[in-house]
Amino acid sequence: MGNRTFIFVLLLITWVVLSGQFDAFHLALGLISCALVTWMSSDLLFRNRQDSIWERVHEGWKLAWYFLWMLGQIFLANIAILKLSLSPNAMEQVNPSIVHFKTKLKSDFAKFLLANSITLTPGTVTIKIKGADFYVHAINEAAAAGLDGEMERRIARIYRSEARAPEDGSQRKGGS
Amino acid sequence: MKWVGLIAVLFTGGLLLSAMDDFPKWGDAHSPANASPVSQYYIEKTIEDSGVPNMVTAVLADYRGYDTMFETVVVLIAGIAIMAILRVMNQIPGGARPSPRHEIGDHHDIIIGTTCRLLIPVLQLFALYVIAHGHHSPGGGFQGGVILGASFILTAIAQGLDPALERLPEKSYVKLAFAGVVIYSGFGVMCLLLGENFLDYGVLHVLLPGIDAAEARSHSMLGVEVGVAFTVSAIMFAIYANLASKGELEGGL
Amino acid sequence: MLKGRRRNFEDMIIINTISIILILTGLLFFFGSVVGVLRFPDFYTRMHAAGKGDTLSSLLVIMGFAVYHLGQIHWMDFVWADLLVVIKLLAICAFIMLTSPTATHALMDAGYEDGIEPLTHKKGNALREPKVKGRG
Amino acid sequence: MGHSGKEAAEMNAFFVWAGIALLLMMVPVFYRMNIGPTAIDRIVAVNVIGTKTAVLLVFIGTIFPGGRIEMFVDFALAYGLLNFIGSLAAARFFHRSKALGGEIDVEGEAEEF
Repeated sequence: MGNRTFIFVLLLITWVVLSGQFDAFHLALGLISCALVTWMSSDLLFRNRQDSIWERVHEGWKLAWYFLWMLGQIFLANIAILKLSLSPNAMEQVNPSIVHFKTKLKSDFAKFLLANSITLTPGTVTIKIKGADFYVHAINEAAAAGLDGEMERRIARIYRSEARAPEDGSQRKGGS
Repeated sequence: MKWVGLIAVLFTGGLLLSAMDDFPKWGDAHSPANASPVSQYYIEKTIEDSGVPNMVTAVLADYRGYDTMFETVVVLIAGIAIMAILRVMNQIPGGARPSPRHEIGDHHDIIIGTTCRLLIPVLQLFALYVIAHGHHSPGGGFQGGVILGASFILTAIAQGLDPALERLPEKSYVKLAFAGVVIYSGFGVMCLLLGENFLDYGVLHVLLPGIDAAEARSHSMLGVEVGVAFTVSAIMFAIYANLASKGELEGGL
Repeated sequence: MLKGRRRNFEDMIIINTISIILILTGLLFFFGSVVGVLRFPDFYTRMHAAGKGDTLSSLLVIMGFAVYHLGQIHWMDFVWADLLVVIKLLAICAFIMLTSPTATHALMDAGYEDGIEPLTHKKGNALREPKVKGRG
Repeated sequence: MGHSGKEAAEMNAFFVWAGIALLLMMVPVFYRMNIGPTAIDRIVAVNVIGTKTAVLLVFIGTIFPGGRIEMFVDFALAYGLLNFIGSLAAARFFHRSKALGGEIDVEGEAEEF
């Protein structure tokens, strides 16, 4: 029940940001809408129902720092793309390959985070995830060498559940 | 074929361009649309009549309520026609290609699944916001309904058609689509019962204590928009579900 | 009061300059992604340009607008609606961060499943041996 | 608030020109959309144009007379959403197109599009 209330409050905040109207009529509409959405799809927003709300907030905080670091990486990625697309001998520098590696991350959400981070960082795009196997398209050798697990370690540090033994890894699905 | 198409497009485009001269000037105060007393009335009296800041919504749901009601009916009929045609095609031997079944492979993609999982509730809230704020900002039943329908379609894309249909089964979406039209026309019938013209919402203020005729119009517009949104979102999803699975409502894209 | 107004004016210039810089950088990256989409040799490399370029450049441009609209807020007679616009713009940023890589991945995966042969020079294809030749 | 009209006008002019630049950047992408070579290339091009359009809506909202930016932010959000759903649905379709019987040829014949 705590989860539903949390989701309801989150949705209500979103509603106020969207609406920008603070009279009773619109706020009442907001309450109805949020209740409706909570009823329709509150099972979607959080998969992991075991974590307490504080744990979630803490994870969210660490996630925010991770995003700041990501933003820098995205910037580097774009400078690389810009250089590559504007350099006159771009075709010599493009040497694509599909790289395979195994991840130690267990939860779906962490894998999702890793995959999207790979997609946003220089020269690599995730093509497929099959279980723990990642297949990544790298634009050249330098990009492929960049997949050294730094990102994975950072993501593993966000989630307490990732540090645990794998025996309960199967039920524990994505956090935040 | 390509050339025939090109020639047809160029010909039609040329015709349209040549007709451009006959248009009134941009922002011309004396163009037929602007000089007509009807539009003058809308511009001057909307706030007074219904207290709705967004004039377009007032015209759509109140002054020209008949039009919008039957637009909703058209949407409903289009959806029903698609369902019916695909069903019939399935019964004719060789009429439809075999539907894609589950052997297509696992549908689960972690990345798409997680993104959609995070996105769908926000999307639904956004849709309801668009519906509810139809009289303040651009929005209303059709737009919000499309976004709401898109959120159901997103469920189907992310998790497969079968889980999506578990959430919103065929029975429910057909009921929802009809409920929309019933809500809309119900407002009209209520006006009739209270002794006014069909869809003349002003009289509805007797049902809710403490509001005047203008407020009654404003609230009825919201109710009507909700009806439109029901129909549009249900039909959006119905069309997707039926087309994606060739009318069989299982497997699918 | 006059001093305060002068301060405000200088702040304005700084804020506008930041927003101009952000928008111009965004446009530059947009340009990079457009050139990449046109020049790169195969579908996968084009996808790199399209996916990454669009994410950051939209992010930067919209951030630029968020900064600009933050500067437009009248703090003297503050209304929440002005600030909410900025928050909404930031929400669009978050939305782009979430959806753009997903769309990139989805299109790339679709292309792969569809049998577009990736251009691989040396390291080869870890996913599987080359499929149908001559596609893509 | 202490900003002069001149300053605002200059910013406006900048936004107009930046918006035009963004609009012009869509034109080369149309070329990619036209030549393909595969259907998914075209979808990628459409997706790129769609992203730019969503950003362009924010430009238009800022230079819109009367300053109804909050309106256009909603448009941009809705457009971005539908663009995302569109490319996702297209991706799904091509993901499955082989399994659907393989009669959808992605070689990108002009007749098909």
